[in-house]
Amino acid sequence: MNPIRKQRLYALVAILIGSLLATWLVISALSENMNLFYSPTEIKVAQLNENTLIRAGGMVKTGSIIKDTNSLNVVFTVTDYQNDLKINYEGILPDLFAENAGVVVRGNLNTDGSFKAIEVLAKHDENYMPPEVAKLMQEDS
Amino acid sequence: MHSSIFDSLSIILKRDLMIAFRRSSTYITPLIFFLIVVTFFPLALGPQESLLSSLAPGVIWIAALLASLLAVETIFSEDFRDGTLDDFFISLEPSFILVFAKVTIHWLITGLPILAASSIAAIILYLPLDSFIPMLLSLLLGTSFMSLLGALGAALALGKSAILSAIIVLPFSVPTLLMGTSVITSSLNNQDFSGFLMIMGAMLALGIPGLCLLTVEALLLNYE
Amino acid sequence: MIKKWLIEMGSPPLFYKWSTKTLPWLFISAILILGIGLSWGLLFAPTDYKQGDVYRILYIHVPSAILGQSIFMFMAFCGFINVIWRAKISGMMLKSAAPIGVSFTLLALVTGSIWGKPTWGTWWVWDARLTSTLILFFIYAALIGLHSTIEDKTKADRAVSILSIVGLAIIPVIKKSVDWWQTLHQPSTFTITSSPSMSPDMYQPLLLCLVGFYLFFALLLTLNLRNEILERERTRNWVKQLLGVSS
Amino acid sequence: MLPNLKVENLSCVRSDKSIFDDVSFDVLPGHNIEIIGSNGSGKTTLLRTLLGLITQDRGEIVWLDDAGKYHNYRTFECLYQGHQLGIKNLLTVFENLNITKHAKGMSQEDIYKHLERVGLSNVNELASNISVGQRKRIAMAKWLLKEFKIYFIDEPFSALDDTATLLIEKLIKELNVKGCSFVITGHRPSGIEATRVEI
Repeated sequence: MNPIRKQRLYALVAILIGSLLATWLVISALSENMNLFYSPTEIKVAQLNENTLIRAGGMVKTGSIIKDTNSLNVVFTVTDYQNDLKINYEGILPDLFAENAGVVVRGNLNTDGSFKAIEVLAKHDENYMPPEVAKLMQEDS
Repeated sequence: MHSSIFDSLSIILKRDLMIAFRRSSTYITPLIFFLIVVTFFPLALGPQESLLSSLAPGVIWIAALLASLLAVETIFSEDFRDGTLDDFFISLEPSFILVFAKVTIHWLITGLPILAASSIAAIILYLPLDSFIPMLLSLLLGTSFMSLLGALGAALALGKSAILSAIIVLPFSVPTLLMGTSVITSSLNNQDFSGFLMIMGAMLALGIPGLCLLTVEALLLNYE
Repeated sequence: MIKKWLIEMGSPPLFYKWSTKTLPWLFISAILILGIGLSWGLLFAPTDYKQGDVYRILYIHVPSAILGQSIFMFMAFCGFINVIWRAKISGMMLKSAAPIGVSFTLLALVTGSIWGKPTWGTWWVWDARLTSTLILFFIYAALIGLHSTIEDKTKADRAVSILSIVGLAIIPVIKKSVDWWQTLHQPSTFTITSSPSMSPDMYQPLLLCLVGFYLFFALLLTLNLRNEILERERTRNWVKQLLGVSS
Repeated sequence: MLPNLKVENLSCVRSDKSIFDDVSFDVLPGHNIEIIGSNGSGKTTLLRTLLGLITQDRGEIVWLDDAGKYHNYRTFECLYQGHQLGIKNLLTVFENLNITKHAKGMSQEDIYKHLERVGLSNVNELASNISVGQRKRIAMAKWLLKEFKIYFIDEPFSALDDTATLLIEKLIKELNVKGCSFVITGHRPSGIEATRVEI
């Protein structure tokens, strides 16, 4: 066979085998749980080390925000509607932080199972609408 | 034809390993560099055990990445200068297989020593013993990919400054860094880390043929 | 056959002549659509129920982020053609697109940062989208840096082409890996699968802005490419005739 | 007798400058081609183009296969010796010859014989410690490892003393008798019997 064609054939075969192997590996990898971002349920299931810094997230539970009047301390509960996680935080909260809003907290677990956050970030959703529309939608629901 | 491919491969491996052993700096330099960088972290951050063990995955991986890119420029530069690189393209064997031999040698003289030194690094950074195996596995896959990537960088920057080849491939090493550290961090948190290893394996599976072929293209540019 | 077609279609003088004709139209449509889209979005679109007027930055942020990625894909496509068929014009296109792509990516990063401060409470977070965009910026920088170190332009084009192909393969991996790593950024406003979750009077100007940005890119690319062609072919007769230099 | 390699109207243009233009020649078995040109006239580029390291802009390069047919790709292994001789500094003279693909299956005595043939006796010296002239002799010894149909040698006669020049001429003549051809380059015509091509 033409050596150039032969070289191309070898290259093609190598690429093909490589991509097949890669595809198989990726598919089996995706079936594993690979999140380093924990929901309250995952935190409960996983036996996490207290010192490891992790990110956790979920929705702020309605009526769970307790702000200390004298300091910047705040305690609130984050939920994924299955399990709750109590969060302690000292610092200024972002504007979008509110009940029923998504948050991401970074910090580590305390020995009592609560979470000590060193950073709180508010997540905002992809829904944009004028105030009137938002009001209407709220009345609907 | 098949036997002649293996002949060419074994000749390159034998020749280059012989040369590497006669010039011990080739495999000692990355090793020492790796250990020095790792040592700097406790010096700079303070010796608290909890802090260091939580930073260990990142520290080990950053040091490994930099160390494996340290000698990347030498993969082809000497062969290009003394004319032995010409043989890659004169012989009738597929050149990308010969490039793969060069990558293998680079891994043997940088990746393997780093792998060996990583155990020392893990001890001085208080990484728990349970995480040693995941660390070694992630470094095995990751440094191999870095050698492949480095070879392409070296081919593209052949004859240019030594640091250029490292700089142009650094942005592409991000997945390796993230996956590698995730493996160790997951094992620290008693989590399953096999998924990350599989992704690293997938990158390697695609990288071996893909990057070797692109490296051939890049090397040919230097003859124009 | 493809090679022959590419060489014929991609002949620099032909492209130059063809672009001279289309340039005014491109210019007018880009300025018009971008102007309408931006002023509609920034001045007349309604305020958001949650974020107020701050959200308006999205009319710049979203298109520039999309452009940053699209241009990279465009470059990798050019790179692929350049490596396989050695079409000269594709190398020049790649080179001309790079500075535009890096500018849009930078613009997306800066506007995102400005948007992040009031809404998230921080200028920068190590979130998946932000991190992968930052790495995209670094990859652009690597490509541009490599091009500048190789004196022979045709060689430089090919070298950058090779690297851009690697970039195309590795960007999905970066995106995916930083996704697993942590997440904060809101999901995409544009999706193929579902209707936009944005009110139509906010969505329409955004679409217009996006089209405007694409046209603006096409305009900049054409201008850049014309310069590149003139510079590289300055010794050729057709350029000398064009510029009125006697040969 | 059919030529092993036919080159027709070969041209190469790089950054708008013609490197060589309209080069044609046939390489018959046992006959030599000498490409003559001054520095920077594209001799090395021409050799690299012939071997497929660079693609030509115009013209044809066709190679004969065992069945007597011509193809536009290389059908047999050749030996190429560029300006850099392909010698590893950290290997000894002997190893430089022994650790090559073409020396496979060859006994040590054979290697010593080839080295002796080109006048090298310091076989265990590292290649970094020997002179330029002696390095050229190592390269010459490589010619003897196998009989190639065509040898492509870039400027074999530069920086050589008289005895080495005579040795090369003798080696080429011997290999010519066995049906091997040489395509060599040089600044001026050398003493070997060859068809001269000026570029």
